Amino acid sequence: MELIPALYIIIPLLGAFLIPIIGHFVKGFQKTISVIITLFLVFYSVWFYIVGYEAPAVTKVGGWEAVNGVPIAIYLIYDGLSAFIILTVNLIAFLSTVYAMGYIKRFTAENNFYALLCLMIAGMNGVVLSGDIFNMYVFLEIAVIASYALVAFGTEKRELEASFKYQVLGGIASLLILFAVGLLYWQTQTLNLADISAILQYQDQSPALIFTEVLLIVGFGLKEAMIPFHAWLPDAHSSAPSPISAMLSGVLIKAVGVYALIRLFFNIFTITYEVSLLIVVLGTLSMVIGVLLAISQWDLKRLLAYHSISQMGYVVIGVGIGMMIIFEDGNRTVAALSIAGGLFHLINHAVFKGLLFLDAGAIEYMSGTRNLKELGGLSQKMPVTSSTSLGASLAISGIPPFNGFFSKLLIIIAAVRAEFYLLAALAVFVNFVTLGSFMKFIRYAFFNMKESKVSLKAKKLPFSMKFSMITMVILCVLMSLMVFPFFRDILLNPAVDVLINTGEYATKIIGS
Amino acid sequence: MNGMTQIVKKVTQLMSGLIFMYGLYIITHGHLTPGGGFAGGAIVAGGFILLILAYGSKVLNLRKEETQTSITESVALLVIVMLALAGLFLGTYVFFNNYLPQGEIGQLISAGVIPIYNIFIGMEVAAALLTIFLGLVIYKEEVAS
Amino acid sequence: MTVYVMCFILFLVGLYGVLTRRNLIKIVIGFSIMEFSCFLFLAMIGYIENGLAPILKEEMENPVYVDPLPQAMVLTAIVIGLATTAMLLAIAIRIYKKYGTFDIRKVNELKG
Amino acid sequence: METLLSILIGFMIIGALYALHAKDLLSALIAQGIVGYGLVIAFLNLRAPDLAIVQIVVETITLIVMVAVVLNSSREEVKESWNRNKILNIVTSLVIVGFMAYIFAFMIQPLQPFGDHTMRMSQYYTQMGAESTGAANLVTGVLFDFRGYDTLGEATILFTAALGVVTILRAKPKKETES
Repeated sequence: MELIPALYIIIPLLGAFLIPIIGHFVKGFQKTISVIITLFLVFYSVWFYIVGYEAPAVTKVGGWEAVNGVPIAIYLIYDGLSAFIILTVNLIAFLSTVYAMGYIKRFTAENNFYALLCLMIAGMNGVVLSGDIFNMYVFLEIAVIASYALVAFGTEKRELEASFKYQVLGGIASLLILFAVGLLYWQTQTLNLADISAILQYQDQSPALIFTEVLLIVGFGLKEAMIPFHAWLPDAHSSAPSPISAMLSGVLIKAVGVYALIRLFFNIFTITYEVSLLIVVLGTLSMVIGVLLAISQWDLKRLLAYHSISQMGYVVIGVGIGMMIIFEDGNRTVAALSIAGGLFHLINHAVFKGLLFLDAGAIEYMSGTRNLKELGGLSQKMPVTSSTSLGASLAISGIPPFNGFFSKLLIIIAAVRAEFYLLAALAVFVNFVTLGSFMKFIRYAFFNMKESKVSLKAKKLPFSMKFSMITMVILCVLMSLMVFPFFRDILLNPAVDVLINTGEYATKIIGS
Repeated sequence: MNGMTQIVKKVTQLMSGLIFMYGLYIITHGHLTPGGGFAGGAIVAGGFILLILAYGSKVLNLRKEETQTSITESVALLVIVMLALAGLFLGTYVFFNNYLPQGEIGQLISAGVIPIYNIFIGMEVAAALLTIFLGLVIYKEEVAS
Repeated sequence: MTVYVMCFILFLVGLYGVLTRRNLIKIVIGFSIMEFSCFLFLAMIGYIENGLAPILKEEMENPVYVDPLPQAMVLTAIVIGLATTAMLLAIAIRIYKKYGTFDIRKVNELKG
Repeated sequence: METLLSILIGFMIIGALYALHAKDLLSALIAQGIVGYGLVIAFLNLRAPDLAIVQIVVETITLIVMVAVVLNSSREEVKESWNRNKILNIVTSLVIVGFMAYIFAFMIQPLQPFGDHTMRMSQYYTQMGAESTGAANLVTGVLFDFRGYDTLGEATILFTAALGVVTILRAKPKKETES
């Protein structure tokens, strides 16, 4: 059966539209339908890898064939890179939905929560699949507007303020992207990504193109909270309900931010020295400053949010080094290694950062507070959460058996072989600072026996929360297998090949 | 929420019929004259908002109205997605396919599936704007006072 | 060319409004001004000198139509702008209820 | 045509500046209306009747909602005194706007001037639009048939916004915690 990528968007949309209707009459319907949808999407994205992958599956929405070479319909492209990002998105979405079943009982309007969650998943899948730049903007807006409402779900003072600031900065980013889409249409008279890349390959770097690229870097950088534009992330991610901050930190900044940057600057625009240098510099800045800001934090979720910025710096560096090497057409194995390291760290960060936010939610669910000073001695009272957060902290600070170590190792090796010694040294330094910061978290939250004055609010952690936390910590260990060649060829290499041979994106899609 | 003076009520009574008529005209003739689902839906929503502002009503049936509008909104969107997917079931494996006969251009029943899309998009836009407005009004009545 | 530059100046005025104004409603106004300039920019790109509005009429011999694609994009963007403005206003009211003021300097309980 | 448009945009810029500096919020909203309805006139001049209708209706509804919000809260603007650093930051913002406008003007020189836009993707929309979609209004043809998927995303955005507004404005956010 020809693989229909449109199902990734239609199924969550149908779920989101059904929930307000049926959820109004049948209690508990919204939980089951969301879990079923996200579970189906996980199997569907894994099924893609089982069936094997030869050429990008191009769906021309509406059945409009290209008229003498010029594509006129919206294309849905399902190639190696989109499959990889969709696997990350749907995996974390499923685990967060299962976690949310227990966590969201305390809030009213559960119907709206699950409908908005399904819409966010549909928006992210839409962005990753779309081969049309305006369509990418529309689905980016769906994902982002749903996340604005979800950040302010608890309507407390802090959440409203965080959501307002997040909305203003996110809105500015969206308008910059819309302006850049207008400029691109002005220069190339077409919206199809493959068509744009075919046109831009023959044009040289006109000042208008550089201006558009700068606008796009600023717009998607704001979405991805790189250093100069990170102001909204700590507020938004710390005041959102925990399954939502796990989704925001885990996948939204990746599917909407990093994926768009990677797709545009590898496959569409011709890589230039200034752009790749800018991306590597921004990545290093985010990595270093993110972790330095995180040390002084005592609120648990703010600490995790700042660490998201610095870990995203690793991903951006991995990809930036690959871009730099491709520009100087150095040896491609090092470029492939660094991009593989970047993408591997992307999925690793999605898993262990999602798990850390879920642990923070469990701690808050039981003890009612997030301030590390007030916590202490939780290891006996909350055995599951303490073990999972210990595992996740080891994973994020790159300790061997866990996945964080291997992806950071790949990035550092690639940096060394590409003669970026300063970057490698900084990466190692930031890794140890992260380790110190998370040891502080473990010590204060779980092993601070003597003055543990925290009184447990709830009696027992709901099973659904424990289930997703345990599955995620198992994933943290299992995913370190992706370093070995067998797993890499299946999962990582299709995505890396899409990025390495930049010119083939247009020929594969326009040609087909 | 208390309504406005008698004059405003009478004027609204006369005008809202025209507004709905104009909105429906814009929706149904979307594929012939400028306008379409979005503009017509917004005009119809404007008509409803005018009525709510002029006549006002108790919070209870405002809330009942809000659930009705959000349900019509979801129903309209479901029908649109089903229309889009109908192409798949007709064996053409094409998503968003215009499978109905086109007819000739200037006529009212002409552009295949487009008028049907227009009508349901108009319904959806009207219901969405109304839900937003009712959300604000209920908030003003209930929480702020 | 001056039209495009003035449209970009309108965009910068909106950006100035969003970044410097301290009243939440002024920020929402600055926001919609930025959106209007984006719509105008997109609509101006598709304009063709003495072209016709993209409505087919029979008695034209070989008509030159204005580009319909940017108009479809602007129509979608207008409704997106409406959606974002509605969300911003909903949050602004709630913040006014909780903080008692629209002044953003007083609305900063989050620290660090 | 271009001079008419630039005069119109000039008025919109003045309206926008007044809207941002008005003392009373209601007059700020009215000034924002200048910009919105100026846009409607611009759309009519740019041969875009569809956009003019949608913009006029959406602008009216936004104005109604904004006035409802302002009347429900406070009308007076935050007090700002004309001290020295206020003039300073006005000068700096003028310099920045001038510099960015110069970069933009320099950047768009090689691009196609206003008015003679060559079509690549949409030339087929105009040529084969009529017989393949059957819609006399090409914009509706593009919106609902060639790019119907965008319109589905569009309707979902309005659905998300309606859900979001209802979620944010609900009266009782949390159930009474039982423990």
